[in-house]
Parts: sequence; C-alpha cells; structure tokens
Amino acid sequence: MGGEDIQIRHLTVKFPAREGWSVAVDDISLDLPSGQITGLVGESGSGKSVLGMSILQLLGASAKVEGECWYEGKNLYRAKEKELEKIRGGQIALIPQNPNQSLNPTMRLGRQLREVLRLHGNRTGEQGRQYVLDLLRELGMDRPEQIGRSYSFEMSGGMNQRVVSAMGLCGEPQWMIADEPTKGLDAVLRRQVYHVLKEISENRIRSMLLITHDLQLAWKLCGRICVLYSGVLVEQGGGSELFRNPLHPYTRGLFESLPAKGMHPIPAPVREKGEGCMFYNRCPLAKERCGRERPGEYQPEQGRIVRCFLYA
Amino acid sequence: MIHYCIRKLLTMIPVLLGISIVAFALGKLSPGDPAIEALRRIAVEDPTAEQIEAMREEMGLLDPVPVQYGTWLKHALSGDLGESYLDGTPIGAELLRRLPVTVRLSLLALFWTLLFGLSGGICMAWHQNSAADKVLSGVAVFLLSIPGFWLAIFAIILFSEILHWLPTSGIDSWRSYLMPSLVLAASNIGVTARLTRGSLLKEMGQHYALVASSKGLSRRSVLTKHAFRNSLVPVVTLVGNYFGGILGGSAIVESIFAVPGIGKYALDAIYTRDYLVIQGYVLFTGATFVLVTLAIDLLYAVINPKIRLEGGVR
Amino acid sequence: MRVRRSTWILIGILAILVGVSMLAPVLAPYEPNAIDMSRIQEGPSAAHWLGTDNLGRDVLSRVMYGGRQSMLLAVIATSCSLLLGMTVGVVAGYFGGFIDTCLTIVSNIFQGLPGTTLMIAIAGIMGGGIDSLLLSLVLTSWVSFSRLARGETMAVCGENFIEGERSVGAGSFRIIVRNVLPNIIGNLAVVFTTRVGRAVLSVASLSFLGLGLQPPTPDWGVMISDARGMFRSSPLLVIAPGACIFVLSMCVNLLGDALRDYMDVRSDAGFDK
Amino acid sequence: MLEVRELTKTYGSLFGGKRFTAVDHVSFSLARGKTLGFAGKSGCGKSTVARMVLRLIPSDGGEVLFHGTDLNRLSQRQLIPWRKRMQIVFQNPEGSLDPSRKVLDSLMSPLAVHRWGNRGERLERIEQMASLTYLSTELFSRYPHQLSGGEAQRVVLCRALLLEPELLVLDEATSMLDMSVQAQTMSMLREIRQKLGLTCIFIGHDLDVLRWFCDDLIVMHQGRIIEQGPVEEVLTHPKAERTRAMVESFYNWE
Repeated sequence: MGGEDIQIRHLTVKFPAREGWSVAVDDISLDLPSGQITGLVGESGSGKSVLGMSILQLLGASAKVEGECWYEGKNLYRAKEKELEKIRGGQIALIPQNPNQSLNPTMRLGRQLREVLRLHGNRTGEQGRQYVLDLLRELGMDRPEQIGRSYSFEMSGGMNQRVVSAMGLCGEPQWMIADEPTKGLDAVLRRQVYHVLKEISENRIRSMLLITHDLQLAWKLCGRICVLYSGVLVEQGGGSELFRNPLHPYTRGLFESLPAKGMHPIPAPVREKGEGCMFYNRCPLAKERCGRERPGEYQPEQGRIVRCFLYA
Repeated sequence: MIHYCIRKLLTMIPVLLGISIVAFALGKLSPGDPAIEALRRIAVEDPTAEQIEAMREEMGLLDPVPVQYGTWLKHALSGDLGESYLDGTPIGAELLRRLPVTVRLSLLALFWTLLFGLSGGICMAWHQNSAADKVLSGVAVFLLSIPGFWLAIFAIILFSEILHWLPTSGIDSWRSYLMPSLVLAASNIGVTARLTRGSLLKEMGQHYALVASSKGLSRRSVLTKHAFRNSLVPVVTLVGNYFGGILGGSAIVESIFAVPGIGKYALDAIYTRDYLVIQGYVLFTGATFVLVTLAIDLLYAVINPKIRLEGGVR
Repeated sequence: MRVRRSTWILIGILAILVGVSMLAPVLAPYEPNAIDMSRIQEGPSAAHWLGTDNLGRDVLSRVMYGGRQSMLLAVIATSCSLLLGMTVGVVAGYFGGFIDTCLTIVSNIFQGLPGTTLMIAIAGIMGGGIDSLLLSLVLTSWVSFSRLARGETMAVCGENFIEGERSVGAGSFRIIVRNVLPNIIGNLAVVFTTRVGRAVLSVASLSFLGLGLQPPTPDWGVMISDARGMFRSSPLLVIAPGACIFVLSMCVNLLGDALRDYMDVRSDAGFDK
Repeated sequence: MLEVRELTKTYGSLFGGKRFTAVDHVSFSLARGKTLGFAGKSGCGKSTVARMVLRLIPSDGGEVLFHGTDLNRLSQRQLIPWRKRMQIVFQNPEGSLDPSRKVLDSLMSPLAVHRWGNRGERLERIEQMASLTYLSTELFSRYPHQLSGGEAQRVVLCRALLLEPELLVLDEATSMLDMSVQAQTMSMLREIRQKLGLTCIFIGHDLDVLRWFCDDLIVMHQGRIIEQGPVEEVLTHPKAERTRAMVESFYNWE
C-alpha cells in the first residue's frame, strides 16, 4: 500500500472556445502525497475535475494540456498510450461521478467488473470471480452474485455507486481518484458514499484524491485540502487546520456560505476583473495591488500555502 | 421479454388491417368497371346494361362497402386475390411464386447494407476527422445521392456490356443477384454508414466510455466491447425503415434488370392496367414488410437488455 | 456562428441549378420540344453543346428545362408533408392520451407500407402525372415529419419551462406556438432538407418508370428513360440529365448536413467546463 | 390562506399493473406570510404535492382551498386569474427557461398572458423586479445557455415575481447550485420574502437550509405526512422514527 507521490508541475489546461481558448486550469503546481487523502475543493467551473482527469489523461482530444505530472519517474502527460493503459485502473483508478451513467447499459455488471481483473492483475477464472464477490460484499452488498448478473439500470444509484467503487478497486491500484462522488445525492446516499470511501481508505487504498464541492465530505475525509477558484489553486493546507482557520478570502467566503454557518453570501462582483488575482472583483479585502499583479504562493505557517497578498 | 413480444404482435394487427384497407381502397379507386372487365374475360365484348348489372350483383359490387371489404378480406386471407384481367391466372399464386425472388434480392441487399454500412461507419468513427474519414464520408454522400436507376444503367454498361463479368438480366444463377442487390443497397449503405459513424462517436463520448478507458482499456477495446453494441441501438431501429426502402425500391431494380419478382409483376401490371395485381402487390409487400419489421423488433430486444427485461417503451 | 465556406459553395451550386431551371425559357438556346429530324442523335457541336436526341431535340435546352417540374413538385410536396406531419405530430405529442394513440396507429399504418410501393401503386392506379405524384409524395413522407415532431414535442414538454408557462396561465395554443414550435423547428428543417432531396429522386425514379411525368415533358427522369437504349451510341443523353439529378440531390443532402451541424453547435454552445 | 385537504395522487398503467400512490391523503394549512418546508427522501411525493397545489397536474382527490376557493373545482379558464397569485420555481435552472427565446422575451411572457399594461409599463415592471433579484439588464438580450446556473435561477425567480404572486413555491430551487451561489440566492430570497410579504412553500433536502428559511416543516415518506410542526421543534425533537433517522443521517455520519 502507498505507492509514490504524484507531482504536478505548471499544469495549464485549455479548451477551444468560440474565440481563442478558455483556460480551465491555470498554471497549477501541486504535490499529492501518497498515504493520505487529498481533497480538491471548488465550485463548478473551478477546474477541479479537469485537474483530476488530466492525471489519467482522459480529457479528450480537444483539451490542450501543458505542464508535467510525475508519477514513478514518468511524466504522465507525455506518456505513451500503452503505458497509460497500464497505469489507468492498474496504478491509478477512478471512481467516476454520476455512477448511473458510468456503467455500460448493455453489459452485465459482473462482466464489467471482471474486465478490470483481466487487464490488471493475475486473478483468473474462479479466483477472480471470488475476489469480485468478496469486494462487493465488503462494500456492503448483500447478494453480490445477483449483482453480477444484473444491468446498471436495474440498480439504484447507491448500488451503482458501490459497483463503480468496486470496479476501481478491482485492479488493486496504488492511487484512487474520486470525482465528485456525492454530486446530486440526498443526505442518506451521501452518508453511504462517505462510508464506502472511508472503508476503502482505511482498508484498501491509502492514497486518494477526492474531487468535490462538498465541504463537509472533504472535511470528514481529507488529510490535506486544496481549494481551487476559477482554475487557480488559492489555498492548500492540512484538513483540520484549513477548516478551523481558512486564510484566503475566497475560502473564508465559501465556508461562510455553508447552510450550517448561516449562508452568508460572497458578495457579487463589485468591481471589474483586473489583470491580477482571480478573486479581485469579489474580494472584500482587495487592495489596489491585487488588481494589477498576480499574487504568488505565500507560506504564513508550516504546511499552508496561500495565494493572497494578505500573507505576503 | 414475453410481454414485449406480445405487445409487438398486438400492435402488428391494426397495421396489417390498415394496410389491407389501403389495398382495398386502391382497388376501389382504380378506374374501369370490374364487372365489365370480368365480362370481357368471359368473351362478352359488348355487354348490355342487364349483363353488367347481373355481373355486379354476382360479384357483390352492390353490397355496402364494408361488406365488400369483409368479403374481399376473407378471400385475401385464404390466398384468393382474384384473377389477372390479362390472362386469368390467379394473382395470389403468381405473387407467391415470385415472392422468394424479391425476398432473396431484398435480403441480400439488406446484407450488403449492414456489411458495408456498419464496417464503413466503424472505419469512419475509428479514424475520425482523418483523410480516410473524409473520403469515406464523401463516398457515403455519393451513394445516398445517386439515383438508383442511373447507377443501374452504368453498372449494366460497365459490368455486362464492356467487361462481360455479370449477366445483364434474369436470374439464372447467384451472379445474377449480385448487381441488382448492390444497386438496391447503394443508398442505404450511405445512410447506414453515416448513422453508424455518428452513433458510435456519440457513444464514445458517453460517460461510461470514459470510465471504461479509465479502467485501462485501449481505445479499440472501448469501441468494440462497449460502444459498438450501444451504437447499434439506433441503427437497428432504422434497419426496418431501410428494409422498407429496399423492398419498395426493388420494383425499380427488378424492372431494370428484368428480375421476375413481385415488383416487376406489379409494374408490368400497371402498363396493362391489371389493377387487381397492383392491389395484391400492395398487400403482399405490406405484409412482408410488417413481418420483417417484427423480426427486427425482436432483434432489437436482444441488443437492448432494457427492453428485454422491462419491456420498456420504445 | 459563421457559415462555412464549403456551405456557401453548396448554396452557390444550388442557386445555379435552381436559377437556370427558373430562367430556362430565357436561357435555353432552343425550344425543348422542337423536333428536328435532320439532326438526330448528333454529338456535341457549337450549335448543340450537348448534342441532340433521337428526335433531334437539343439536349442542353431539355436539361435546362428538365428540373423545373420535379424541383417544384419536390418542394411543394415536402412542404405539404411538413405542414401535415408537424400539425399531427405536435398535437399528438402535446396532448398525448387518446389522440396520441389514434394518430400513432395511423402513422404506423403508413409506416407499414414501403414508400416506393405506395407511390408505384398510387401512380399506377391514378395514372402518371403531377397530381398523382403530389399525392403519393405527401402520403409517403408526412409520417417522418409527424414522428419527429411528436418525439421532439414530447421532449420539450418534459422540460420545466413548459410547466412554468402553464403556471403563469398561458393556454395550450400559446404554448405550442410560442414555446414548442420554435424549439422543434430546427430539427424539422433538417429533415425537410433531406426529404426534398429524396423527393427529387423519387420523382425522377417514377418518371423513369413511366409513372411520373410523362413524355414529351422535358424532365430529367423522362429523358433518361427515353435514352436508356441509346447509351452506347450517345452516352450524353443519359449522363447529362442523370448528373443534374445527382448534383442536385447531393447538394441538398450536404446542405442538410450543414444545417444539422449548425443546430448541433447552437445546442452545444452552453458547454462550459 | 392556503388549506389543503386530503390531497391524493395515484399513478398506474391503464391496463392494470402496479398502481402506485405518490401522494396519500395529504392535508396541511398555511397562513399568510409564513413559510412551510417540505422534507423527505427523493421520490417521497413532495414535488407532486407542490405541483398539485398549483394544479400543474390534476389531483385524484382532495381539495386545495386558496382563499376559500377550491382550485380543483375550477376549469382551466376559470383558473387563469388565480394562476398569477401563485408561482413556482423549479430545481434545474437550465430547463426552466425556453432555450429558443432571449431572457427578456421569457420575462415578458407572463405579463403578456395576463394582458398587463403596455410594452413600456411591462419593461418598467421587469426592470423593477430585476433590481430586486439583482439581475443586470445586460442579461436581457442573452439566451439561456449563455447564463450561469445562478443567473438563470434569478431570471426564473424574477419572472415568477412579475405577477406579484402571494404564494411562491420553491421546488428544490437551490439544490443544483454551488454552495456560494446557493447562499447568495437564499439570502436574496429571504430579503424578497420580507419585502413583498410572500407566503412560501419550500421543498428541499438540506436540513440546514430548511431550518434557516422555514417557519414550519412537513416531513413526508412514501406519499404520506409523517410529521409536521415548527421547524426547530421537528428537527431538534423528532417524534417519528423516520424523521429521527433522517436527522441522524444528515448530522451524524458515523
């Protein structure tokens, strides 16, 4: 268990837009240490999913990816397709968002699960079947044999969530990327997902990247948290410290808007966007400098990095 | 699955009835008086008004239309579609004798459609936006835009008259079917190829395909093992329509290549104003088409487990 | 979204085809039916660019005239089918229930008969000519519009904004005209285009069989039918009108594709990630 | 102001098969200026209740008394004047606006249906409501797909308020929005509710949001009301077993 760290250097991802390019991820450098869960937190359009998918090189042909992503001495952004196929599912697996749409509607679930075994690992035949059944049982399914014979549309969303989680685990990877696992779920399902992820992280895979907009989930699960705002990494730090004492004005605003904290909104844009900080137009603490210049990364205390001139 | 089959069978009945009504109506609408035609056949060249009236009475032409329809349908169901005005041969038997030729021709054309259409579509999707894709797309548009009868003339000139590879007309051997079936399939090959390409690319863009590649499957495996089967769903849905087009279009091709199928029979009948034959032709083609569509619907259920298991609505 | 250059070329070719056909009485060098028995089946010459046919008629003039009726027929018939199919489909899709069931059964019956078969039968029984062509074209193609319109209407009606309109008190007629139609008209337009192309081919095929437009009408299909046996001696008689049909139908098909791409881009424009 | 008695809705196929009761004899009342929350698992029937109150779908039984008039007895035509007194905002902002029409056209439509004023007056009214919902007039000439989720939802809200409704139904109106956008929308809603003296029905599944916005709460399960009362009371001292489980699973994950 464990594996190696993933190091992302100067990642920029652009998509073709009507005029020129739209930048989804803007020059992000980030270490994902092995052996713990790193949370990638942000709202829609912040580029968190794009960043996660870029590690597996699953962004599609139209995306333009610049930068480096080092894992086991290889730059994944430059790796050959054959090498990537070994890494995907075998070294780094994905728990996708939207489990109902993540499964092939015309293939039985059992076959979709065994497919991973065939690609990675050496369990075959009966041994493989048993392995999958155990895995499903461990994730809280009562009758795994029956699930193997079913199709995804016969199952509830919560069940499919477990199936895709099991699918990720089948290849016995070192790393797991969970992409928005609680998106659009109600409270009951959300708690189930939390338990599945916790179970996985405690007993199977310690190194995980959790991409989410769900601050509570991140807070419960993550050892480290990175906050993204419109393609820029604004703050990173240890999970509990970050939640106890958020530093970046955006992070603070985000926490304040939690229902439990009374839903105090981040102000609507009060001034024009400048050349500098991405948050400049909404920031209550903005100075004139913030509009001109991009803040660098500052380290106000051990283990915490903030992109804000307040900590310069 | 059983539910689905029963429902499909049930929806077939009004369609078959509707087709029979259309066929009956066509017969009623045809110019000329069937009584006079019938008298002419028994060599009464200049019938008197009484003779005509008596013949009408005998043929049931004075009954109310629904009753006439009922009688006609009863006869039709027992295979009696009347006799040809021209030579008095029973039309039902003649159609039945010719049907295998048309069905063979149409099924062969359907086979070409699926063979070339699917493989062309897969090839285009696999090499998306490359030169091969563009060339094949061009070929597909070419095939679906070219008038079939024009293509047939060129084919005969080239393969029969210049190269002497294939016979011009008739059906002496399997080689005789080759040219007509390919001409018949041409436009459908174009349509199928384009549809398959679009459908495959759409499935390749679905979330489950992305997840499949995240498991480490190569693009080829994602396409062949996951996307292909799903992409067949819209293709199979439309295969029924193509078969309809082929079956109807076979009349034109049969006429050009002098293939003795039911289409040629009907066209010859039109030139000799043998309206009962046309009526029978409509009924026969309609019934054949409905049966094949039913078979395709069942095939559809095999491909799409959602329908097989839930009898879901299409 | 800008219109691509290739689309402009297509529109240009189509405009030339339509324009030449419309202006044929002005542009054509000869009367299309003027018989000149002294010049039978001549090859291309300065006087007759495309030669003459077996009755000494000028092929170029006949080709120029040859698309007039079939194009007009195709457009009129397809427009009628569109109106009929759209009305039926929208009504069935919007109101659902019993009306929908009835209309679906009717359209199933028409779908249960191969189009060409019905066309041949109608033309055969009514005799060739413009009215039987019109009738058979409409009867065979309205179903494709009604099916599409029904499906699209049902999809649109599943959206919240229709419920929103209803909740402010808008009536069914208003909703259909102002909310449903604008949202489904794009896809209907795509089908309209491809259907016009098909109708041109159908008219030509029926005329070729002698069941459509009748000789001596200068029509592409009729011309090919007349010249069928003379291919070896004067191939231009078959090639020229056929090429016209082919180019016309290809342009219409490609225009349909361009229209579809345009619609897709418009509906995907909300893409942001 | 609003009184609902024994409202029922069943779904089922025409030819037998399983009949399914989506809403089972639901009764509640709502006083002017109050906000009533609905909570429960997805598929428990809470959205169906809301749609039946507005008669967007016909009910199979029961009464909806709005100012003493039973809306279920009115014909579609008789219903039109009542329509403008109650409005609804749906969950998904993209689907709530006609994709083929510009924002301003969508905003004009409710006023046009009720033949409200002339064009100038309509425009004035729209601008007035737009400022209340913090909508910039720049957005008026855009198509819905050019709006963000939060903007689209504000347009829908603005549209709903144009006819000065007394009752506003919010059907999971913020659950598809981002956290910060939700906070923005909700605080705006609270402000507007106070300014216009609106009576609201709020359907949601985030208990914290319900607690923050509502006066009373109804908890539904499989089409039935299993608990109702003041929101604090219900959430802090749940009586029904299922309510307790719901509160438990929301606040305590372990």
